Amino acid sequence: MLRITGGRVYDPANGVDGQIRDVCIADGRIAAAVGDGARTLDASGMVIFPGGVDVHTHVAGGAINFARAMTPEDHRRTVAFIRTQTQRSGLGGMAPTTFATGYLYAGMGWTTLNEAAVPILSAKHTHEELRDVPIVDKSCCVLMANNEIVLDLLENGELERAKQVVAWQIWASKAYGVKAVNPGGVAAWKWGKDAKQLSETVEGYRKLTPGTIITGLAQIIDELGLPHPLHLHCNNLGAPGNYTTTLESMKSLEGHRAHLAHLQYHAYGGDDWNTMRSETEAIADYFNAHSNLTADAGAVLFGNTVTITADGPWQHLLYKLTGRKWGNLDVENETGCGIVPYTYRPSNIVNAVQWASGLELLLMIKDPWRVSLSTDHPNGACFWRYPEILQLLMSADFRRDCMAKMSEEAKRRIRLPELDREYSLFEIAIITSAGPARALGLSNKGHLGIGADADIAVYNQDQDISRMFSHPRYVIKHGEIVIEEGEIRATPLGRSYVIKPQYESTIEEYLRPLFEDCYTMQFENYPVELERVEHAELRNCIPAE
Amino acid sequence: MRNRADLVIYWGGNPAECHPRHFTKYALMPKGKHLPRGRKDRTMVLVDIRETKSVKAADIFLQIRPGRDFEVLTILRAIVKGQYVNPAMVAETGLTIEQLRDLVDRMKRARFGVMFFGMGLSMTRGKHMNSSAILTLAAELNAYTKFVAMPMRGHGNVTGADVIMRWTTGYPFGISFDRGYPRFNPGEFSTVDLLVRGDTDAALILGADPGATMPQPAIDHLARIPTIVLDPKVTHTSRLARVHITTAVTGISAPGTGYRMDEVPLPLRPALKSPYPTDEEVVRRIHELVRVKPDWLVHQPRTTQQVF
Amino acid sequence: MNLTVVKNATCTFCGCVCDDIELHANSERIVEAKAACILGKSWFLNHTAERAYPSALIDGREAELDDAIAVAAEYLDKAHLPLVYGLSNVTCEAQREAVSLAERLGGVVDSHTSL
Amino acid sequence: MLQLTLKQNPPVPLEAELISPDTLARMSLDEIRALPLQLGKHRRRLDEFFDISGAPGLELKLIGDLSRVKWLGRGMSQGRIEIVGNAGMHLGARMKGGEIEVHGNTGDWLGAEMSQGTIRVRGDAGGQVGAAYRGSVSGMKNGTIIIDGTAGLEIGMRMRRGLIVVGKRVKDFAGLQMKGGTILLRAGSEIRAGAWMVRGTIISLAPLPLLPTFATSCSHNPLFLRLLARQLADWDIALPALDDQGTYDCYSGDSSVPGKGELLIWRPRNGSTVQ
Repeated sequence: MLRITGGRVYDPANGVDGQIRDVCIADGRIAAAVGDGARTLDASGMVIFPGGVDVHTHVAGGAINFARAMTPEDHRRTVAFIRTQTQRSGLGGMAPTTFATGYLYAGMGWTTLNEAAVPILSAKHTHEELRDVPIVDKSCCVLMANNEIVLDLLENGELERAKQVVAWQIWASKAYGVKAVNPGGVAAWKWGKDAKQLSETVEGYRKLTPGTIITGLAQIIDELGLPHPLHLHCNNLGAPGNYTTTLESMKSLEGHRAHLAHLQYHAYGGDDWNTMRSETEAIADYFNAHSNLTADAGAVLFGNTVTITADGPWQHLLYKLTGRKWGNLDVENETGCGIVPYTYRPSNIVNAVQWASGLELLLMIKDPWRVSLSTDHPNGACFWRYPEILQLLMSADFRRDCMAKMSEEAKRRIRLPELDREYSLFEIAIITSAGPARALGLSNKGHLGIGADADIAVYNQDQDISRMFSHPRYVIKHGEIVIEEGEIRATPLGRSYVIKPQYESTIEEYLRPLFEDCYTMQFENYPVELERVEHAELRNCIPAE
Repeated sequence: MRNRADLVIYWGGNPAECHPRHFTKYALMPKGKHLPRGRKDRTMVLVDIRETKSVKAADIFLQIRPGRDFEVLTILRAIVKGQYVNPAMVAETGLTIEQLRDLVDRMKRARFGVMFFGMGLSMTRGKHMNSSAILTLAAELNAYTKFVAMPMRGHGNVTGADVIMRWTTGYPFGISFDRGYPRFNPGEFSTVDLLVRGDTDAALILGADPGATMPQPAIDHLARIPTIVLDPKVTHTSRLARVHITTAVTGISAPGTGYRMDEVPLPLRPALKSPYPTDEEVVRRIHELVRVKPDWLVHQPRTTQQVF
Repeated sequence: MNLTVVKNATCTFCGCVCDDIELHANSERIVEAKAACILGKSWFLNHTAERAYPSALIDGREAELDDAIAVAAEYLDKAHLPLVYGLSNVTCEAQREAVSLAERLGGVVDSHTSL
Repeated sequence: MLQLTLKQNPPVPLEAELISPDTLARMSLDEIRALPLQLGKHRRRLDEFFDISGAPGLELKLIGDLSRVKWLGRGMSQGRIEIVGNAGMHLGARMKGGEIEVHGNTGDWLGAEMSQGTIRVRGDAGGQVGAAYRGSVSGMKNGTIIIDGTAGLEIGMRMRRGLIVVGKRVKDFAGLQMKGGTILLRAGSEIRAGAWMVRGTIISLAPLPLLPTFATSCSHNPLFLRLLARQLADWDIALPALDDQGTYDCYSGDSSVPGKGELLIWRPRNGSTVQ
């Protein structure tokens, strides 16, 4: 039992905006009151947030694990976590080890994360890794938009059967949601092609287009009633002029819920790299008017990172542009995953536009509930740099200081200089916690109402926003103090959220031969056993009538 | 690749004898969705230093002189980019420039090419640079078509070891924890080097029999220091060890998970009950005994700037 | 005598790790490994559930398992730089334990990959 | 001058990155005695392994067979280390200045990723001299490494600037993926010298097996060699650079990258030799 007194509480879901009040914790949850015997933390001069929730990150799975092996030089540069009696060792950096991932997230007050891209064959592997990510709670999205079985069904208009297949695959992979990456494009990349336009037929199909895949999947997910809507990484990522593709994608989603991942990468105008500019205003305008959509920013920060994505075509382009090392992972799998170490530089106009676009979206999307903080870790920047973005959002002056280093040409391509909006702490609590929790459909997360999970971050009130959010005074996970005065106090195992959508068992007989043919493994050997998922917690679907 | 690979290259490996079902189940024979005629829709190239049983399965066999893999791969990289190659020196590899140009043409024309490389490449002179050469070639071919390269792992679950070390430590093998956090330096912390230099003073060996395979100076050092072996059999290494513990056989009498060489994990379903404990259980029990001994790391800070 | 039948069994002999093997076993040995290749067959059929070897050896003499584990822990704990090596023909679960032990020991962990 | 004499050969390698002029010059003798060294996982005091004499300062003399002592002079920026005996791996790695002289042999990664300073080895060196560590973009960025004896694999791997001179024949992959700087092989090398080099110069005074991806360009005595010869004369190392002694056959490559590195192979006139 624990009582936190004297702190300013920011709990947007319950309309609490910086009022000083006690937060009580019993049995891992927020309670109305606790007895006198409870330990009391004096949080005077501090602010209290619900623990951060990351709706889109890549921290476990074949791709990030490949990136780890590709960046030994980066591991050497970072501060190392030393083993203790209770804590495993780890290395941070661009692709942190699993243990370090848990320490680093908790170390800045984040307590829940969503691994956004799990190739179906990697599901078992991903869960094995997630078991070794301590402290935080986890969920993951399984990739479906280039799944050959699903695509064949969509091609033939067999939506009902596709729904059954999707439901089976979600449960078999012990996923929480469905991710669509470059729908049809990754399938085409297996032929060295891409799918850039929504209405273009996907290479290898007669009539299937990215548009049909998006609408089909969004409809399936709504019908299954998944708590998290279709998690969409739009086609044509990162390419100049791609904002039209993004607008088309958003239009094709009318009438359905959807979450648009790393929207920044999909908001570019221009015809080529020389004329590339920000088109965030067009994106934000449409987005503001359509409440069926949520998004995460996919913001970019200047500096080193390693880019990994299931979007093979984009990765190969990046490799050609940069000439740096490149790894392309490919199994019997619908992911042509690429990995390229990359440095974003303010002197580079393209990078400057990317940097500005992420911030512009966060500032121009009016409803903070519908846009979450993300960097598409590690693609735009590493997650442990989130505090720097919060500082940029909260201070227009700081943004101007940063822009001073950029060329005039770069400034002509962006809208950021005109934007004066500054985030309040209340709004920060929305985009870092309350909003993403709501987008994920995790009703016990992202707020401090009675009965919510006691996942709490307590920060010093500090003028230096970046410092403030980098060094929480206390982080509480499920009622347990895990970080205190910058030290890791405990490393409990987190929980994993899993969905079991309904499907007819007859679908297994349909799937078996297709599955065995596609994936060269036995159907029975595929499903991830529930007991292999650390502290699995089943969440309900509410199927549409 | 089962469904798409129309050009399959095996380099320095003998799948017919070492991975008998690789041809039939995975890469060569199966009819794929986009290769309806199976084997007929694929071209298979075998590159090796001698004629093995795999040659029969190949459309094209390129026999190169021993120890010239790196040169051949480097020449291929140059030809791919239309760069200069000294024709007189090409002959020293055992191949002609025409053969190599033809190979590059086929690579570029392929819709989906795959190169599997075996220990004949990765364990011969040049070692990691040979692997690096074939991976780089594959990456560069992606400028023309879809191409991948993949090692043909020899033993059961070596891929699992690789994958697990990567996520727990950030590095794939050869990791030292002596400073309380993982450090990686092949050549320094790799087993043969450590043993040959005599730089380690105790060894726990499981799932391997170095006493049968390593160079003699390495084996001599294992015999000098306290060596502990976990194995289902009494092995060569067990005979020179201080301690041998018999364990259940992976996948036959010990359950768990194993990784396929393409990093896909599969469940192991044992058919027998072993009278012996599993490796997992023995290692855990050793760990429990070590855990209660005084910790060598008590006075360290929790995080540190790295030495290296 | 009834045979146990295990379907979709996985063979870990070579790196292919085929998972479509059907094993037929009595209480002591596997008598059939359907779908396995020649290498896989000999791998499966050559192992038995019998006590073919002593539980443990210490300095070449038969010993109790508990004693061998205790001696092993003692040697490894005392060493300045112990080595944990191999990890090929063991399960992932054993590999995870081995990495964790190496970390506890402050030693080196390495696999066949480094050869 | 501070003198450290090794008392006993450590049972496993001893990591001694703190033994460098930068650290020791600021310390009292008592502090130096207590300096932590890493013996495997165990932390030990310096005086367990070394006898100490003399006074702390920027000059340091190490005596004994230190072939198991790693990371001596790591990152040093000033002063001088003289080693009478052998030295272990990573000697002078990442050094930023100062001088190291070894009257004996050294282990691998001598002067790896160094950025300034001078290392002279009277005996043999191991592999990866002046090289990049695994994954690093560049090896030595500047400075000089002179080895009188042999050296191992991958010397100068990914080096960007600076000079490496090796007296006797080196092993494979000299100048692997080199990006700049100069390697002088006074007795040639085994195979694959200059593999995947991007830029930079490898000079060999003995015949060298070439990769097929190097093209003959010309035969001449480039002017910069005279400057290099003058510089090397300070070290009592002769470099032929005059037409009456012979000429250099020049090759460019590695075309697989494609790179613009150069390989210069000395062809003496009428059997004139260089010692």
